[in-house]
Amino acid sequence: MIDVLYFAWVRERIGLPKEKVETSAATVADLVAELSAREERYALAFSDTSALRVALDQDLSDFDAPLAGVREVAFFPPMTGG
Amino acid sequence: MIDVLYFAWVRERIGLPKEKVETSAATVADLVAELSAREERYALAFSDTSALRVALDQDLSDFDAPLAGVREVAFFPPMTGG
Amino acid sequence: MRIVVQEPAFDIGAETAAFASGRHDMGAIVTFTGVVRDDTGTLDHLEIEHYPGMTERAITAIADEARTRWSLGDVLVIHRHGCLAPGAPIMMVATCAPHRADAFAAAEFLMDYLKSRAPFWKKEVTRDGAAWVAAKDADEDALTRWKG
Amino acid sequence: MRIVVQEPAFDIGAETAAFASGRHDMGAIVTFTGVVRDDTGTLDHLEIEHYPGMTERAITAIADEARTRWSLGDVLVIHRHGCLAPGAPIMMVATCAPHRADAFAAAEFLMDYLKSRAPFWKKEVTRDGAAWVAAKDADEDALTRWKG
Repeated sequence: MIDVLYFAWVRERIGLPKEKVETSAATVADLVAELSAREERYALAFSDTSALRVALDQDLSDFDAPLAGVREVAFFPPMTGG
Repeated sequence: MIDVLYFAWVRERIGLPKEKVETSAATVADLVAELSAREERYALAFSDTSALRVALDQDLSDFDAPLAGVREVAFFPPMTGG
Repeated sequence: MRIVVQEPAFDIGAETAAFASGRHDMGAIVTFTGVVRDDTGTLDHLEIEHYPGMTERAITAIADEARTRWSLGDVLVIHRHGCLAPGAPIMMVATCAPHRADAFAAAEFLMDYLKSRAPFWKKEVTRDGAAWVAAKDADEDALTRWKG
Repeated sequence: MRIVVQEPAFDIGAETAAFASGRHDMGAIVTFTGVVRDDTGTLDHLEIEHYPGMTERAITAIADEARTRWSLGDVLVIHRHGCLAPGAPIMMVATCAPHRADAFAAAEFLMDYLKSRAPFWKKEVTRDGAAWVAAKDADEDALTRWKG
């Protein structure tokens, strides 16, 4: 079980800020494929991962990173702070 | 008659902040030569003009600049503001 | 070092005065304040979303990096989230250093990284609707000057 | 634009707050404050001499040049003269602009030119005696980045 978090328009498209996901995905990309296969709203949110960023346990990471040992995955658009 | 002003260590070496000078010097360098010929304290203050700056009517200028029409000449070391 | 992520407004003057006070060995203090800008006069407010936990962690990492790169006396970062009206301060950064070049470089570094590496997202709410602010290529490009 | 040359202390916090207030079209506010630094613990005070008349004229020219180079909303320069104790603010510069790169560049430009082109001279008075601060080659070199 991992916590999956969504922010900004990713959160809006998927329709929730956070959920627990039962998965055996090996990488972030595998998790994205699993989620996209669930429902149209996930497929829409993840349709272009080049427009997305991912953090694993609150550190920026990559879509090909392994998920072993990870407890929290977050998906969001490029940041616009400052 | 022009006003001649001295600042910082130039003022200290010459021993006064300001004086009126009757001169027919054509350039700043000519004025410096006239003043240096007066007394040792002037010669000392002007011994190395590369270590000095000059302003004519409150604008930075050069030692070879003409004095025609100038009412105020100031001599001082390189500035250390900020 | 002080890192603050909060919803309420902060007092730029009071923060600047507090940061600057008692610096006998620091000749240079630089502050940057970001303000909600309304170019067109149509902005009702800005909504800033963030990732609690990661935000503090990311800002701390950026500030630590600045302290390894330059000789700094101290670093302050304040960043707000929630609803902000036009003209409201969004965030501020302050640095102090013995020399001005270090204080300026560190403040610009902090701003460049906060823009694109701290998990905040801005949404503009105007009378015509709401839209997420898109990240600018220029902001990503700004990071390249600190590399290599 | 406000240029102030004065002997009394100024309030960094109040000046920053006043400069920052009501900027609906300026996203970025940068301030620089210079403080009397005492590295060795021997400084009694700093004496700052200036050239009344030329000082205001030179600072105004520098600020005008900054406003032609960058898109700025406003510029503030405050510079003190007279006797200043360690830790006392000597001067401050503030700039605001729609974008942060302009506000930062203009503030650094103002500082670089104020250092070497505004008629101020600093004398350090320590328990061992008094000495005029020598201009640094680095300060003159700093101007080259703004040329050509």
